[in-house]
Amino acid sequence: MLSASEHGGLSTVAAPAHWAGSEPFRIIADDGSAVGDPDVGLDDDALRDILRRMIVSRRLDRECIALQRQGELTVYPGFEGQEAAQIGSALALGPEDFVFPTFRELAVALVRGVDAVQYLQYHRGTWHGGPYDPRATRFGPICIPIATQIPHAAGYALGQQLDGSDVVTAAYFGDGSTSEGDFHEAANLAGLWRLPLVLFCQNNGWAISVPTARQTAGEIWRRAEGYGFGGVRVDGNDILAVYKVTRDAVVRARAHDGPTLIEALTYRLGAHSTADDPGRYRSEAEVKAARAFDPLPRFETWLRSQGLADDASVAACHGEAEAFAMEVREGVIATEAPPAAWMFDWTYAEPPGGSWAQQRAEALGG
Amino acid sequence: MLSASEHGGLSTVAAPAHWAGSEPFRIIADDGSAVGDPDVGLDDDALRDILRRMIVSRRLDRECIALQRQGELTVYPGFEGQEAAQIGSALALGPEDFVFPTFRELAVALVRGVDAVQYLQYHRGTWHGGPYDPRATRFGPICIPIATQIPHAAGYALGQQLDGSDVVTAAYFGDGSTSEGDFHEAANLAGLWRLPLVLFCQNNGWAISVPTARQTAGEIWRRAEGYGFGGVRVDGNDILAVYKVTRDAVVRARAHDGPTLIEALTYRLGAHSTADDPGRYRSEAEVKAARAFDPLPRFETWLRSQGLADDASVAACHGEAEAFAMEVREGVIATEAPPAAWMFDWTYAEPPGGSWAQQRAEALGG
Amino acid sequence: MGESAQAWTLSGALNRALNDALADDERLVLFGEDVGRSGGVFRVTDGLQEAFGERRVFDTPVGEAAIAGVAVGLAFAGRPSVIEFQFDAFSYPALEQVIDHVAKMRERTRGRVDMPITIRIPAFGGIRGKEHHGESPETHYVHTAGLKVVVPSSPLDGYRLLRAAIHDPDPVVVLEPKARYWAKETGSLAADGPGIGVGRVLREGDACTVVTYGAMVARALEAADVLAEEDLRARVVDLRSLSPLDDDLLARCARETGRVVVVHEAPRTLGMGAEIAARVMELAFDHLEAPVERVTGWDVPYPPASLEDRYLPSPDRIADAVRTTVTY
Amino acid sequence: MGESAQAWTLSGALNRALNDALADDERLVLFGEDVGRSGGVFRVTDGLQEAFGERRVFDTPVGEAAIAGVAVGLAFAGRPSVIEFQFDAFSYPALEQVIDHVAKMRERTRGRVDMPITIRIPAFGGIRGKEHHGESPETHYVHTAGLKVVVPSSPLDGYRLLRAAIHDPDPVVVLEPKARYWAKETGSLAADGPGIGVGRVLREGDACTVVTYGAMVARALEAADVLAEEDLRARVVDLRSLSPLDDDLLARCARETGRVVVVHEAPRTLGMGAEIAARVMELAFDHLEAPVERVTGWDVPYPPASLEDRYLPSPDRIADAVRTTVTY
Ligand SMILES: Cc1ncc(C[n+]2csc(CCOP(=O)(O)OP(=O)(O)O)c2C)c(N)n1
Ligand SMILES: Cc1ncc(C[n+]2csc(CCOP(=O)(O)OP(=O)(O)O)c2C)c(N)n1
Ligand SMILES: [Mg+2]
Ligand SMILES: [Mg+2]
Repeated sequence: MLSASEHGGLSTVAAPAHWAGSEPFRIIADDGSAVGDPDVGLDDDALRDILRRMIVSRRLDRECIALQRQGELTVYPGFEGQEAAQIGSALALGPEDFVFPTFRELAVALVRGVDAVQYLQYHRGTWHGGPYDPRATRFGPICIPIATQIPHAAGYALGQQLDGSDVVTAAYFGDGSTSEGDFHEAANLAGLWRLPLVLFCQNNGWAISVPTARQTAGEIWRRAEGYGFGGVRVDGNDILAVYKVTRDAVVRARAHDGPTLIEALTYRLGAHSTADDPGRYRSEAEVKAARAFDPLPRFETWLRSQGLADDASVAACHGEAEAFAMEVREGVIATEAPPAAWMFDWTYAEPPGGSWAQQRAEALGG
Repeated sequence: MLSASEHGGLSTVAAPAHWAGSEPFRIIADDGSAVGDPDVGLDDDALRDILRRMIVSRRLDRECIALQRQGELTVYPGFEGQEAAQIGSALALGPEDFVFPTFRELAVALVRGVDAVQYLQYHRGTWHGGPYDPRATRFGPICIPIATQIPHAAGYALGQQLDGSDVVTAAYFGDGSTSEGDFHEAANLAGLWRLPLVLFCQNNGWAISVPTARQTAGEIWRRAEGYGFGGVRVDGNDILAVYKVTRDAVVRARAHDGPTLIEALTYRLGAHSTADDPGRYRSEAEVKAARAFDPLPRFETWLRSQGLADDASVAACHGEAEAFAMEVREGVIATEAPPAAWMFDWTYAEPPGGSWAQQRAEALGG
Repeated sequence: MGESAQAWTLSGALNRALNDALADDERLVLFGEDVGRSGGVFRVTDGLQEAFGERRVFDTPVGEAAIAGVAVGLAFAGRPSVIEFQFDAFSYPALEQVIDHVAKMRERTRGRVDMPITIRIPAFGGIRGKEHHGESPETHYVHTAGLKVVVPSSPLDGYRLLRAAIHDPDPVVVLEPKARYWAKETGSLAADGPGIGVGRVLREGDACTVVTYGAMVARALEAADVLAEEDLRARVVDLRSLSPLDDDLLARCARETGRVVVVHEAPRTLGMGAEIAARVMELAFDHLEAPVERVTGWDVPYPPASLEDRYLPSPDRIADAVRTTVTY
Repeated sequence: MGESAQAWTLSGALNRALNDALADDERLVLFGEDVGRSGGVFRVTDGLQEAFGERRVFDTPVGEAAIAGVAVGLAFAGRPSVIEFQFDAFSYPALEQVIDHVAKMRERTRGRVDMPITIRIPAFGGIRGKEHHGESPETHYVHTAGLKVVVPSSPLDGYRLLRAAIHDPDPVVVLEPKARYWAKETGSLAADGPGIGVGRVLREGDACTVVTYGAMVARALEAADVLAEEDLRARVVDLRSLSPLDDDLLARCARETGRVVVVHEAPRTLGMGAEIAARVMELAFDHLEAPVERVTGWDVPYPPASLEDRYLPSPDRIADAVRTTVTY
């Protein structure tokens, strides 16, 4: 395991275990000082906006956990600690680009303009993984079966290639997901067909209770070479670095130069989901140590050092976050169960008659 | 594509396309001259025996095709051209080591001491993939669903590890098999658990009609690094080289130093199976060119150059091959359909009564 | 198509259906293992890559989950597709993608994203195949809501059903009876006629209804011939569509003949015969003179080639079941 | 076990069954996703890694096909195993391994290689779960010859069935009703008693037999309570074993009550109700006074949490079906 100083930052605590090995690409160190070129093509407004998004996302994530505790949501999987990885990568995509997410990408969804209340219908249990319009938001349905969305992303990217479009597709997935066959089959296709695809892995150190060290003995970004394309490891808590490597990958994909596998090293600060008790499998000390690598203070410190944030601007972000969280809360609470007919209304575009129609009548009559 | 001379041999024709890229490990060049150290720990008798095995295997393979043409076997998948890869690797295993094969490893089966007539019951359609005793021969059942045997091999290797045994497990599979999810999941486990496992890929250039270039953009041996263990590329038509890299891998595995992925570059000279017409998808010229890299003449030439073979000894091998082929032919033809009761006799160790027992009675009464 | 009648094999008719569908809808793509350059193990995709190019008709690596998953992604991109799993059992690696996504994506997205995916699977036994090449996988698909499942039994109907499957906005699994690929039928190919969800009576009779599909249709007809000599007139129904089932036809036949025999290759337990027996009872209980008989494969793994004939329903077994039923 | 009676949850009883099996057979291993360190999403494997060490009880990476495949390899190496798929739908990625190998390896090797593999799957709905967390996967397993399938409905029987599954030399799929994990039952755990293939009558009655399993057993008993107030005495059968089915019990109950209602969560088409209807007809046609009624999940994807109650059979629906049946 790298010590904090080897790791390029100045934290006095050790970096998470799964960050060991190859040095990730990094622009802003843990203490908020620049160790690379922070000019990644974002102007001052854009940089300020990033902090705002990080703060707003985190606040909403915490609100969702509160909503779940209050019985307003069913199980909710938080993303605290992964804001830089999610927002940095999502900002690197163009408006026409298409995202295939897992179930933990609410911060990505917000960047894509997905309505948070609609998104949360899923966690409220009022609809399945696709309550928003995936085509309009260019953000695919929330996907639960691990890694199965990656072949979908490959297929969508293939569709773009066949259409001669320059739309880029991004698949999000976690460290655990890379162990599934579907990751492999899709990654192989990506290389073979040189698909305009960004494979974005958030290595947050955990697949529920299983640490990355018990998930694979390899480094995830290195898998790419075996498929004949490039991989890159990035400090996933350094939002500028994430933005930069993702944008490079998007540019490559858009230029028909093939896919990229990005391994973003981050850390899941919260539980796997509200149903999970991480106390069973990881220590408080580990989480506390990981807090030292929190992407939010890091970016805020740097932004302040550039004169792009001050107490007032940060307070404004928090104010907006608070208001947004309350607005979403109200919207969520106001969301009611759909009519029972919806169980049947979307199953088929051309619904059967006979026994099926009779079941529908039986179900709705009762 | 490498030209023949770049490729290290003296053939005047181009090597198969899928041999391009990284230089494989090689001991004997295409023309039979040594380009590496031929002392791989085999004494003269063993070296002579190798040629005998190659000749006998090839002769049997051709006999099987003839038997199929005559209606004595159902579909048969030949292995002509892959004798060095199969025999070289199989000879590197110890008697207690365990092989999980595909459906094309008859030459490996012969090395393991599997009775050829029993093996061919499968292709005669008189039993499923396990007509011989896999535990006694330490050669698993013939496996048809692509790549599914690789997790079995991982599980067997795990069993050895748990038992503290020093038995090594070998999984055989083809280039096409490496695209399946099962390959990936098993390879990842092999690395993670440092299993005593040899992953032996015969890259014969084809998965039925699909050439390796349309199977993956990567080099197969390179996949290993992504799983955290070593891979090696070997000239699969150079039997000494195959023996050497496999033996090294076996030694590593036995010493608890983890798995190895071996990519053996070879060429499927025949059809995918007797049901396949390769004329639809590859040219005669390509096959003719590949013949120049035939592993048999290569090894024979070298063996003669060492004074270990001459016309008489080679003729003796062919004589033995002929006799063996005839013996197997007779055995195959004498193999009859099993009793219908066998459909039911092995389904369950503790068979159900009720409807199931009644079905059995109905089936056998009829 | 308007072509004059000619002799078609099922393989040829399906090939023509794919050809015509590719010609009709330029966004349609077709892919799978060995479907491109080589034209498929059963020649069903023969010549299509040549005719429509490698961008419309292409080979994939070996990986069925990805084949299905890519079809889902293409549907998001507005492209209908025809995919092939090379043999019955080789559709199993894709079951997660098919059950979790192909079948459910439309529901998940409240109808915003259709899944116009046709899944072709050379299926069933009777060709003296190896293990995993003789399976009857229909139960897995028919039990999965969101999918439709059809099984052609003849060349002309094969053309019709495959065109209908491709045209359908819902995902349709087409199980092609391998044993009938080379059987011939003379006529003109036409896409119109009975669609998905509609069965057909192939032979009239009033003593009993034999309900079946795929390669067993020919055997049921053979059995009916034999029974006719005994003055036992069995009606033969070709289901064509396993999901949705033609409930009206089942109800009518059960009521009219009072006796039903179901024939399929799949193992008995939870094979189609179970569902048909249950429905027939629900639809026509008062008309039933005898329990629905099931003539099926046994509840064992599909046997090696040399025992195939002891496993598959034979015309004899079918005829016996009819005799049992009518004398009940 | 001989311990004095106490209150057990299903989760706790299953945990104890695993503990006792691991203690009894030192070659037995247990593995899957999150079963080790964390003790499982439903705590069923809680404390086992601590008790038996990381070599006997271990976490795997996320990859269900490999989990099943490794169990097959371990069986070759002479090691029985208990594997877990975390939720119903997450067993689908392993279907190829389970259907092609777990179920067929013994037949393939002519009985030389047993597959003593226990596949535990937290299954069925009713916990307001997300998509893919409420599926009833039994049809896929019951249709697959070579497997056995059991479903406990209560803690004490859960202990018994899981011990029997582990003890059985054949592969057994244990579908654990998630909705009943925390339901309590007081008694002593014992491995002896009715085994695999044997159902049980939980409540006597002569007006009708309600056949069910898993979490629906409690609902059927509730319905029977309501019906009793109307002087309608419904017999309730807990199948326990879906494969093999207890044909004798089905036959006896159908003959004695003349009326049968089957209840399950799975979609109707080709759910267990189909097979039970077909068998009941085969076994007791002359005794049936009414068609077998099926009270089931609908033929649609499992709905979101807020519609779950409109999907799952309720005591009301069950009672209604009984009334329909007895007044047929
Ligand atoms: C096919 C499948 N198997 C198992 C699960 C249960 N499961 C849910 S999340 C998860 C771990 C995922 O880990 P990772 O990919 O690292 O994503 P993270 O949760 O860390 O975001 C598992 C195993 C699932 N959803 N799908
Ligand atoms: C799961 C599965 N999908 C498809 C097939 C059909 N199939 C049989 S052999 C083969 C190609 C295998 O190629 P490779 O792994 O290179 O082995 P080779 O045939 O060259 O020995 C395919 C696709 C299969 N047997 N199993
Ligand atoms: Mg993770
Ligand atoms: Mg090959």
